[in-house]
Amino acid sequence: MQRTSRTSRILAGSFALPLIGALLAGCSSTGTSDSTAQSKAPVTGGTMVYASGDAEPTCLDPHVGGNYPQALVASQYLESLFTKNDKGEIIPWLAESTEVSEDGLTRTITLRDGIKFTDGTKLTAEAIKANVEHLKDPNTASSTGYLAVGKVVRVEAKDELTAVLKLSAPDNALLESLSMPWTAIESPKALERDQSTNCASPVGTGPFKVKSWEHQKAVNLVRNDDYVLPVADTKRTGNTAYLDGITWRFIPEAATRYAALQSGEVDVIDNAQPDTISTAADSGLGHLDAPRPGSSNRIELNSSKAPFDDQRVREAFIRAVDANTGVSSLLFGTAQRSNSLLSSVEPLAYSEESLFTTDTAKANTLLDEAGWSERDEQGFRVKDGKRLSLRFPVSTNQSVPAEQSLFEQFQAQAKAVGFEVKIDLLDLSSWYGALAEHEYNLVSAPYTKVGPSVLRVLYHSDSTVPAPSGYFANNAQVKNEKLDKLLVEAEETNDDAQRASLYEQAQKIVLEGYYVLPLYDQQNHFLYGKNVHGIGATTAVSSPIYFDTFLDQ
Amino acid sequence: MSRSAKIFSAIVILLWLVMALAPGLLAPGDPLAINPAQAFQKPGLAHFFGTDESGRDIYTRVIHGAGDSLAIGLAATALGMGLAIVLGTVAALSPRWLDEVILRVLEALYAIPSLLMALLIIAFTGPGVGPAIVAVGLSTAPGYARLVRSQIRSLKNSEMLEATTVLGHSSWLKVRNHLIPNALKPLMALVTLGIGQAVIWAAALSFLGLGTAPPAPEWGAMLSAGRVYLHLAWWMSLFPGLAIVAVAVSATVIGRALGGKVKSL
Amino acid sequence: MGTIAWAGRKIGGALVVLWLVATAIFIAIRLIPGDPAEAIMGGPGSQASAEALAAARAEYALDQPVFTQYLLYLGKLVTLDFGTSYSLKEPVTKVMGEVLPNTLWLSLLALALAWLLALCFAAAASNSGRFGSWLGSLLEIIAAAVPHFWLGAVLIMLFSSALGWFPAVDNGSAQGLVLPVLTLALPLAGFLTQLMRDSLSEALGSQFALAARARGESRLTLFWRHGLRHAALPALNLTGWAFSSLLSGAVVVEAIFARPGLGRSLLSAVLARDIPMVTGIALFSALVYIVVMALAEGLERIINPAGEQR
Amino acid sequence: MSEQTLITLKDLSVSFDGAPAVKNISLTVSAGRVLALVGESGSGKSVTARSLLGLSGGQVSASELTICGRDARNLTDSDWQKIRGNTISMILQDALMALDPLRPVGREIGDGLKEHSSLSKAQRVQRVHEVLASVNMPDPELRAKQRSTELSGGMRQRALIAQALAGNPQVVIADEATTALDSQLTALVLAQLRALKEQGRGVLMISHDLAQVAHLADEIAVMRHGEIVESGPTAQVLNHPEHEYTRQLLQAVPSGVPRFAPLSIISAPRPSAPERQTPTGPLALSATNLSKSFGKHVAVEQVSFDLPQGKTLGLVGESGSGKTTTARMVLGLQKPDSGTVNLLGERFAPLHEPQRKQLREHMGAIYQNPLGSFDPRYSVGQLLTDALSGGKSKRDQSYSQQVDQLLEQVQLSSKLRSRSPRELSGGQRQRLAIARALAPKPSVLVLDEPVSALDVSIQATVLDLLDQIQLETGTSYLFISHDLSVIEHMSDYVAVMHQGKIIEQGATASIFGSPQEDYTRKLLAAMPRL
Repeated sequence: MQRTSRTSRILAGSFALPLIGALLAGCSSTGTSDSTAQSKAPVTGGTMVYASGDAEPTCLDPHVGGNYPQALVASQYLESLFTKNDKGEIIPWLAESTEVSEDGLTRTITLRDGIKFTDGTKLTAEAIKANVEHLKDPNTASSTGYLAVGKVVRVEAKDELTAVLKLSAPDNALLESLSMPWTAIESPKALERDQSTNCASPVGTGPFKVKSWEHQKAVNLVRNDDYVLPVADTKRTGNTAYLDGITWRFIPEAATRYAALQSGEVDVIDNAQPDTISTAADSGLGHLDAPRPGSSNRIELNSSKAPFDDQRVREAFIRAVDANTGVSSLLFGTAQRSNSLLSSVEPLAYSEESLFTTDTAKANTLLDEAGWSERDEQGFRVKDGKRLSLRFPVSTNQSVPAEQSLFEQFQAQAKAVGFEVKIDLLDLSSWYGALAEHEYNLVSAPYTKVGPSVLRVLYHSDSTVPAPSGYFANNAQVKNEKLDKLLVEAEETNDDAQRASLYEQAQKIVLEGYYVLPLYDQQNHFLYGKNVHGIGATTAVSSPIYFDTFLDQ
Repeated sequence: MSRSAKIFSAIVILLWLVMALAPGLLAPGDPLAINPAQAFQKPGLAHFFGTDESGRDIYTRVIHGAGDSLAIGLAATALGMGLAIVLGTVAALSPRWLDEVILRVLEALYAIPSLLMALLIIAFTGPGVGPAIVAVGLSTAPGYARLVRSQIRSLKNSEMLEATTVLGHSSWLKVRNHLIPNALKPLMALVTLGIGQAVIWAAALSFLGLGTAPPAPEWGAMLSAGRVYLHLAWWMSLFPGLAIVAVAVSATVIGRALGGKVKSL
Repeated sequence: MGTIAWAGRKIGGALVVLWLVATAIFIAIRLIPGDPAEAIMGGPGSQASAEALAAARAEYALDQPVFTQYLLYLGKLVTLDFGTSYSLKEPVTKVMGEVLPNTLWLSLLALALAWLLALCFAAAASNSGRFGSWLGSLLEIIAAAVPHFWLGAVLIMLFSSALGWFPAVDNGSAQGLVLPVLTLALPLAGFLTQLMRDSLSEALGSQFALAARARGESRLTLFWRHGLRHAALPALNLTGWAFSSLLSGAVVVEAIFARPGLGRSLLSAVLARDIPMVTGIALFSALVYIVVMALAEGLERIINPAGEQR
Repeated sequence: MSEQTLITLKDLSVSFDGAPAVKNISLTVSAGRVLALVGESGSGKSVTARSLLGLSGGQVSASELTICGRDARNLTDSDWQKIRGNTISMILQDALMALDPLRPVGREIGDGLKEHSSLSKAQRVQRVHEVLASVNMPDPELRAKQRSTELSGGMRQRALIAQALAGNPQVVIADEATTALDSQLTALVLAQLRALKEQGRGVLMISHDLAQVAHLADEIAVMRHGEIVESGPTAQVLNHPEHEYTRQLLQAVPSGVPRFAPLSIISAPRPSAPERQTPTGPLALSATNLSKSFGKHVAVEQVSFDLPQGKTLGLVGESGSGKTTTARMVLGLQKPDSGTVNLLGERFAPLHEPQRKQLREHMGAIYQNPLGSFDPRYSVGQLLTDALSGGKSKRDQSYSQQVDQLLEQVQLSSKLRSRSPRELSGGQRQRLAIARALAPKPSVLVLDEPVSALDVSIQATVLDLLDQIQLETGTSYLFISHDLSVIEHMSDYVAVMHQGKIIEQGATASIFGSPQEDYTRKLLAAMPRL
């Protein structure tokens, strides 16, 4: 695990231009490698069919709302100011260079020259201003992007290619924030259109552009023939993508999606089921494993209400369940057990295995100590006539079946020490509703953000204050002044070593308080057919880019 | 009802009753007991129907699921039938304008596809067994109600009832002795047919993730869990599916033996 | 009853039913917990500001008294304006127009196939021996008892993954329709066969069938000339129900086979609390049901103008 | 008239799943002659007829079956199809059932032609019109386009005959073609059959009623239990019956048989007829100016009649003449538009049901189809207990003795108590209906076509029973029927209904002896007699 990377001042000249494939593939870690990609000469042409298991986005502009399915598709036609290299370092992309003032309140970004949006508009500082304003406009209803640029007060266009961002407080996570598709840069001219038009056909600078969107059927992407690769690739003959286009489909049934891949009807699928991944190689299918950055996949324990307002009860629950066996059997070895708040791709992730080992004896002792010493006829613990009962709303949109099965196993294991766990499978709206009403003791909510600053979003006490819609990100309801201070300081410091240390202290507080049961990285598995080559490049949030991809003709 | 149909019905009803009331007789295990290390075992002597993703024994779960699935089917049919008897009887015995109003209401209920109705109900109650029962019950009610109405209307004007009028029997005795029992008789056949359909509908809702909460061994929910592993563990979806089909088939056979016609569903 | 009077009554009745459905949906939707304004702004997970929510309320007239909303709602429906989808931000009629042909095709093909299968099965059953007819009735009962969601999965496993004969998902080709249509049609065919066989055996055992045979008609012509009409009547009677059950089935089938359509729109609209979309689809389904019922009744009037016997 | 033999049948036996239905029957059908096959239901007449078309559906064996010179014993189904409709055709009993209600009658008639001839469509239509014209169908071109349900009873019967004649067959089988028809329709069908005979066709006529075949048949074969018990020329069979059963059948025909003379031999000895005098006291039943309309249709108009105590008033008329509506008004089941009904001198209708509750027990009813008036869930004993207890109980054992008495009164075995009425024969069912109606000891019985659905031989026993009950109890009968011979035998007074009105009424002898109205005379002329 790396903990030493630097992210602050980067200049375009400060690193050699790596091959684009290698550069971007950096985020993609293990998994099956694409062995044929090197041996085959790229061929231009063909339309790739992509099948997503996610719900169809209601808007193709990731500024609006801002979830991972939007990022997956938008990565093909939108680009960000920054991205990550294979070492996990933030590097400029649409930006050429950037610097920050001494007080950390002024961020200057210089843009590359000669880059055009697909509607012909030139990429200028005004565009950056328009994009930040679009994100901050309440009518856009941006969620993820809005938080990411939360400290940017305004943007000034110093000259055509120089944008100056004025911040309310120092923010050393800003470049990470600006590397995400949710803050990707769109054509200012296109942003002036009304929202529904922009949702249907956002205009960016990416290797593809949106040709049409047939609701429920497909988003049709075609090659951007005027694409300018911001970072040159010596290995490539052309500057444009090999594929003529991508048909981006939505096939929510996992079995159907896999069957379609097997029969060659589609070329790439996402949200691949662990069991199919484990046998993919035997079927000649390629596999891309790209764990998402930001937080790990974890269960949060609501510490604001009984029984989890008692740390002993929280620890008892965590000790009662056995995540290791479940993770290995349900995920078929496609993911490793995590003992960290952060994704394994985050260099600053802090991990502590001993906190999460299963120990039912200890769990029983802790519960007895906490006063839950009696049991009712069904074997559940009781205190003051109240059953030790936990509500666990599970979002069917966000938790894949294997995860739901894992939760069922926890339910059974927790029962053995006297917890009653009530799992409610809910659609997204009801799930958010249950959270907003605080009708939960346990919850698993994914959150993707580049960099450790995600910790502030998830565990700062400010995040317990609900937005007008009732949404709050701090589901564990951690309210710790010391932690708040650490998280703010970590985000404002200029010193990387100090930053790392502050984040480690912060993570320790959360982990040792048993607010969270980490499970594994946020899974992001793709399977692709034999005929597909050149898959591996990803954005900073691990969403694949099919710029280098080509098909057998 | 032929002799063989009688025997068949008796055996099937007995079997379902045992499964529903004393599942432990056929499957002594705990349907909720997990064993992650024994996940995805093929059907065999140790596990007749194999195991699921958490190592639970599918045979045990299918047997223990009978109670829930049948209870849902029964409750939904009872609800639909209760509503239908009230609406149908009122419509049949009312003056023409009220009959027309009730008919329109029934038609409106009929005009909304059942699953849409279920989704609407679930949208404001949230998923669960109760809403699923209400949804299935409500969407089957109009069909039953029409039958009750036409049944009572034809009985009301039948020679049978006229004959008792001529014999001087009071209105109340006519209703009690002849109208109600004779109107209910074909409904009984229909109820058995309906239970089979209600089990399927409830399973469909569970399949869409809107019915019974996991890990209860409800067949629809088991099927829903199994379809993810269709390529790895076919047995996870095969056996619950067969159980649903078996209930619906035996309900149909018994219903038909009792003289029920699909027509009226 | 004259045809014009009949049509007038039908249309009047249809309008009443549509109004009832619209009202029921309006009430149902007011009962759904949660703020519709949030749904408009992208669901409770969004970061919509208080002002944005207020603006959304004003835009969709959610700040008006309930009765005013109801009148506005009915007024819009009269002009066939179902409003703008909360989640897709497009007119509901436009979205429905895009996906509608898919569902209609799917349902119509399934209906046609179910009819065809039912006719064939009923014909075969009427001409087979005791064992054959026993087997036939078992098959039809099983077919009617198979849930769509299970059948779809089994068909994909069999014909797509294992045999590779037909695509599992919609790829725009006619082959892509085979499995979903089959999934929808088989259970319905089971139902229709049961229905048709009952009335077919009644018709073929009747006096007029004996008379026809005595005139020298063969079993086959007897079936075509007489049996078919009598078998078709109860099944026609049920066509409205069949179509509406196909729409229900489409929700599941479209999800399994990844086909765009009303069913899938409906499921996602309900999940997203997209009220205009739900209303639009519900009313449209009701309209389709009513139209199909009227068509079936019209056809019945052609086959059986006297309306006797049934 | 040639005497060419068209069908020769020798030693025909038909069995169903091993159970014999027809045993060793031999008969001959000749051109220009009518052979009548007479017997009660279940005697095997229809099975025999259908065997001649290869449609019996059972296992057939015969030492000879020659149809127009062709050995038909081992024909294939397609061979049979060439014979059916072409050489030999059949007229079935009920025109409403025997014509497909969903198809225009013209098509039904033309179907046979389609099978057998190479006629063009236009020629077939032409032929259909010709056939319809030949059976005196008015406006054949219009009628050909209508469905049987749109035709009147007479037109329907004509269409039915026409469909059998389209292929110009040499042999026509009429299977109970006149049963349950009113006298005018019966006459119409008989006339048509006579025309066929005169055209030189062979006719095989099947009936349970000797009176109906008497004037048409050249020969008669009497069937019982699957065997022919007697056969010969009509005159010989009618005048010198040799077999006991033939005599029984002859006796069962009520026409011309005096009042209270037994029709059946098996009837129990009855008390000697008491002096039947003009009764005193109030009229049993009296209807005054009853009228009833349904929409524009006037069903009953200004109907008045009186029924003295202990007597029978016969109400006779064709179907649709308003008899049943009148009966329903009398029974208080239908409220008259105007007019009144008095029972035993007291107002009975129009009244609200509770107001006439006290009078109800004095009025009973018997229907044509008794099964429809029984609750299908009740056994014989329960039905009677229910009636005796006024609907309060169907199981009360204290009525047991009375139940037995009622059963004895209608000559039913008390062993039948636990049976379902569905398991009874037609005659037994009607006896049960009578027993039930007698339970409250009514003064008046309204009998609406009580024997129309019964074979003549069964009819005879039921009529005898009714006679006997009247003699024993003095119950008055309002006897409704379309059958003049039954009315003549049963009634003291007769009222003739036509188009909703009573056109003529009076003592039976005077109405039947010297009818005043043309319509009555027409009815009497059409009445089949031996």
